[in-house]
Amino acid sequence: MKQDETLAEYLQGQGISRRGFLKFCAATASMLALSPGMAGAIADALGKARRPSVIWLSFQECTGCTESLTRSHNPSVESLILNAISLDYHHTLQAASGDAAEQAREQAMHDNKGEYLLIVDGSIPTGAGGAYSTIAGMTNLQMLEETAKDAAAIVSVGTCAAFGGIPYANPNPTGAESVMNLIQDKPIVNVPGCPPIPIVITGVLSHYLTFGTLPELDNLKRPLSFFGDTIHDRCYRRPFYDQGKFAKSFDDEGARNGWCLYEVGCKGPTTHNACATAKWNNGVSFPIESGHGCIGCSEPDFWDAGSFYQALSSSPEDLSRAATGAIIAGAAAGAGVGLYNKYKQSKAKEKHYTVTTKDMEDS
Amino acid sequence: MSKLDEISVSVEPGGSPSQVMAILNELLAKLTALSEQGINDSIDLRSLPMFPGDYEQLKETLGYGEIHVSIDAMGPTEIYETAIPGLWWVSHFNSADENIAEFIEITALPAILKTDEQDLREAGQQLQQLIDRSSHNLNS
Amino acid sequence: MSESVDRAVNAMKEQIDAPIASYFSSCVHCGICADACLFYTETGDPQYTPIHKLDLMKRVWEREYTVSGRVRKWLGLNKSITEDDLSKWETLVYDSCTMCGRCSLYCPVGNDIVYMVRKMREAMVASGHAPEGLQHASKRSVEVGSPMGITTKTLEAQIKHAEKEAGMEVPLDKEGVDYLMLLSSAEIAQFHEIIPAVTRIFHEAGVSWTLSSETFEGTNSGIQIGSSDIARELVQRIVDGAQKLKVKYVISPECGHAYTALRWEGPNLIGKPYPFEVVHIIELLDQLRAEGRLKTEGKDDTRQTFHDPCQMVRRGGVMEQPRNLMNMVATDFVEMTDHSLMGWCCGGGGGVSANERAEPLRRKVFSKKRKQLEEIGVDRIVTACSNCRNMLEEGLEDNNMDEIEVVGLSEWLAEYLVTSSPKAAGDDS
Amino acid sequence: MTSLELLTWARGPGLQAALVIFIIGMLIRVLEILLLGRKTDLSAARAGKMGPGLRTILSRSLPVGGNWKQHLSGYLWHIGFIVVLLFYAPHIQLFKEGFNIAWPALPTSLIDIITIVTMAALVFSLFLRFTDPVRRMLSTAGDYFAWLVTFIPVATGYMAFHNVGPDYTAVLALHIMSVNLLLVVFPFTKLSHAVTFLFSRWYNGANAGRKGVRV
Repeated sequence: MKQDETLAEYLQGQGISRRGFLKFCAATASMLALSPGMAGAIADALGKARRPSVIWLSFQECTGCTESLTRSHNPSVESLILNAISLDYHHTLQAASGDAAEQAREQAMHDNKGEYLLIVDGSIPTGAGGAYSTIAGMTNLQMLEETAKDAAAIVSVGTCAAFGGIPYANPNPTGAESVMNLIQDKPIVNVPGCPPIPIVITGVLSHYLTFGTLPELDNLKRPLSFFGDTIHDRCYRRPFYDQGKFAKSFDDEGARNGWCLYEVGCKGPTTHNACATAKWNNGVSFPIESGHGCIGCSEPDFWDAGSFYQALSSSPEDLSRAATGAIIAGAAAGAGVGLYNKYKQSKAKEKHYTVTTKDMEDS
Repeated sequence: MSKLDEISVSVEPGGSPSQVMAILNELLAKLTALSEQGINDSIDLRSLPMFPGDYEQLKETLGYGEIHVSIDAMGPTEIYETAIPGLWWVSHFNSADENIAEFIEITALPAILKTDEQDLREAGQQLQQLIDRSSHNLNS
Repeated sequence: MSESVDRAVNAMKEQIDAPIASYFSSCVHCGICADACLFYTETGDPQYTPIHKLDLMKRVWEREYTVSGRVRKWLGLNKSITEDDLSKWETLVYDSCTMCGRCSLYCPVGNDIVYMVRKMREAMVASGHAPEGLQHASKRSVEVGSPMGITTKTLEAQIKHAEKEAGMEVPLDKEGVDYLMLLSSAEIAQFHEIIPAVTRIFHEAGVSWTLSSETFEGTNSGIQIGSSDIARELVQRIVDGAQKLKVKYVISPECGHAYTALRWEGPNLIGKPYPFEVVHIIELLDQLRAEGRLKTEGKDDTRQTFHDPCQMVRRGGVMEQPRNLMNMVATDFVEMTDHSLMGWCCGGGGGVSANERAEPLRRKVFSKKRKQLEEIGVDRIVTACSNCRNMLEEGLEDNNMDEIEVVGLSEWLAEYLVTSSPKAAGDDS
Repeated sequence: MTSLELLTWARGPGLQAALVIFIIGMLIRVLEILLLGRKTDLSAARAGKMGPGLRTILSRSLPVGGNWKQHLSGYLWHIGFIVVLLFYAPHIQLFKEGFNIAWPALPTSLIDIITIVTMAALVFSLFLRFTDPVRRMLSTAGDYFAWLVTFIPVATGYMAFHNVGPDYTAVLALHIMSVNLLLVVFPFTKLSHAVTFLFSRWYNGANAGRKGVRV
């Protein structure tokens, strides 16, 4: 695909008909959670859209995000979107290696100064001068800063890039940081999830391609169209929660009846993501539908938010032990305070003022 | 996907909660808007939190009408008019037969079925080329 | 801090014990106690809410005996009580509380509010904030032997009168008898019919008893003014008198607070159990009835009710006995709507009747009793406390209801006493 | 701090700390009362203390006097608060996982209604505090504070359940934080009556009982 082609031209070049294009736009609207009526507007916009240069940097990560994205079969909408961009640098996917790879990155930065899109997956280690992770002799932080400088916008893909994720989890040995904690002067979109839903990644790219802007974001810089609702809000098991029907364990009658998984630790109520509607594995199901509670992977600090199997209303701390300690401490403190009170009372009795008739007025 | 499809999952109707009634009522409202004000509309079936079984029940309830169309563009698309005129069930698949989008369109005719104006403008040219080629072949 | 405030605070610190701390800790300011108090119900003035009368003591408790209060004190949120506070609360604690104990029944968290008022008065009297009337009464009690200034001479005159009336000797200063009978000064001064009445009853029942020329006063001004020091001295006199006469029982007269003072507070004041038992005259009469030793004949047909003296009934536990006795002599005995445990005070208990300053308020709140009586419409009120009796007579007169007769229960029983021997038989000793 | 971080803190270290303060505070409150002691009553008792004392602990749960409006609001919110606290499934889950004790829950729809009744009764009790002359005179800043720290957990719990507000996580965090606040201030305010009323009723009942009076 040539750099100055529009997306429509590219698709036509691929032998895709007008009907195919309309169908693509309808699917894109569905993916973006836009009203189906928007398909026409998308078609118009894509007719004019230029393909952007994209640089993808991977730092402290597991490649799960890339895996998630490339799981989609060809030619899915997602892959079409990926083809529509010019992916100029991506460790895992690019053919070039070594100096050639780094040159490709520098070339893309130079050619598309101020216009390229930067995608980051993985968190950035800042401890020990960044020595925990280096690429081509550069620390991750240096590479991020250098590449971000002339980027049009940054998309943090995955919970690690968006919020620090697992590397950031207590005790965070590498001093891992999220992109948005390090880069303040660029528009940033967070696409959290461990991994993120593939169509959410491509949805953001489509939006950028279609409208040339970043989608509307929430206070954690997540696209509202995907992260506006909680899993709980959109969960098909929600009515069971409302009725108070809960699975108590993973093998009880409630679990077999498909009741709400709140009590076995589902984090759906506090997790903003599109799993319940977008689903996984090409729409087969999502964790709750498969009988496991949401673990809240797309939220900041999900790894430190207590056990995945503990109800949201309960405490991750050992309350019994704390209570036992408090009883001992309280008994000692109470005895001290109480005995002091008794001492004060006996002192007052020693100071007793004896009332006699001398205190009484004569009639 | 085809392998997953082969796993028979029985969905027991009745007793469990359902979104079908809510969807039917929404369709009714949109049908009224179409007949009275001529507003075309659609429902994105993938954006609805449906219970297992809802999808099948909805499909069964709406039934099948007279028209069934197959489109082959960037993978198959299946469209049929339900037993209710004006309600079209539209399923888009990619070339690997994976469902990529599914709508119920409330319209007299789904837009994708109509010939595109741009294509129409190019159609005469295409036919002319066809004629030229044919006559060339006949002449030679 | 002035010396009097200092004394008040120290007295409160002495008095605050586990129950009081628990009561203050439990109070949620619900105000339900207001509805139990006739000073509130009859005036509608919120300052008479019982628990409010203890506000100063609560502040001292918080400052001195709670962690939270010490923090509040340190933050300047709990200020020390002042002389002005004491003056203001003096009227609340003395003039608008008869210590009837009704509020202690209403409190949802179970606070015994009157228990606290009694202790609060210790601080008031120690700091010189007791009403004049009660000071005079206390002084006379200690120095003369009776709050009304009654002397042995007066008693002897009344005994003579009684002997004539009863037609028999009234035992005086008899050693080794079973019972020492005490009297209230109001009985000696006004309601002296009690002396021939009990003389006759005891004679018929074969009770061995005596009056004492030294120890005749049953009332205890120390309890009313709220000074344990004064009260102790007065209780000690009775104990000494009883021991001197070697009696087995001391009879508390028809008086409310005398019973509380002698029966329930006395041993705690002198710091040891008595070598004798204390019975209320009504308690004893009912016991004689139960044993068949008290016999009456004939009954009165007028409509009559029994007014419960708070200290004898609610605070003293002599509740069924007067009812048993009433039924011996009345055919038309009716109860007031709130009676027994729930009875309403005459308005003059807890030293209020001895406190001239409180008189207008006291007369005002008699309206509660008036309404109760109007509701049942009686010809006669029987009671067992000479102070109640005085208050009832005064209140009925104020309200032009003096056609209702007020009598003491013992006298009323004596009217119907079965007499086995002619009146002249005065040689039973 | 994100709302999830706040929630994690509130239900974790926050709740733990609040619980510790609550327990230590209540033990101090109880012992600072009980260790003041009381003199042995030397007067001859007419009856035992145990029976009447225990009886009063129970019997004072029924109204004796006062006005029906106050009793109505008082009973409704106290019962409602306790039922919602102890019989809402997620709450039981907290006890189960925190202390390994559990019991059956009430249906959520019923809890929902009880919560509304509880809030209405609490608002009415505040209204009485404002309008009734006795309660207005008695009320201190501490009373209004105690009302507030009691009302907020109920209100935020209701909001969290019904997804009122922009962010469920934030509302839930607020709910748990308000419970933590309630626990922390509990021993140091009049809220401690929830435990000390047992002593008060006992003392009153036992004291009257030994005189032969059932109060």
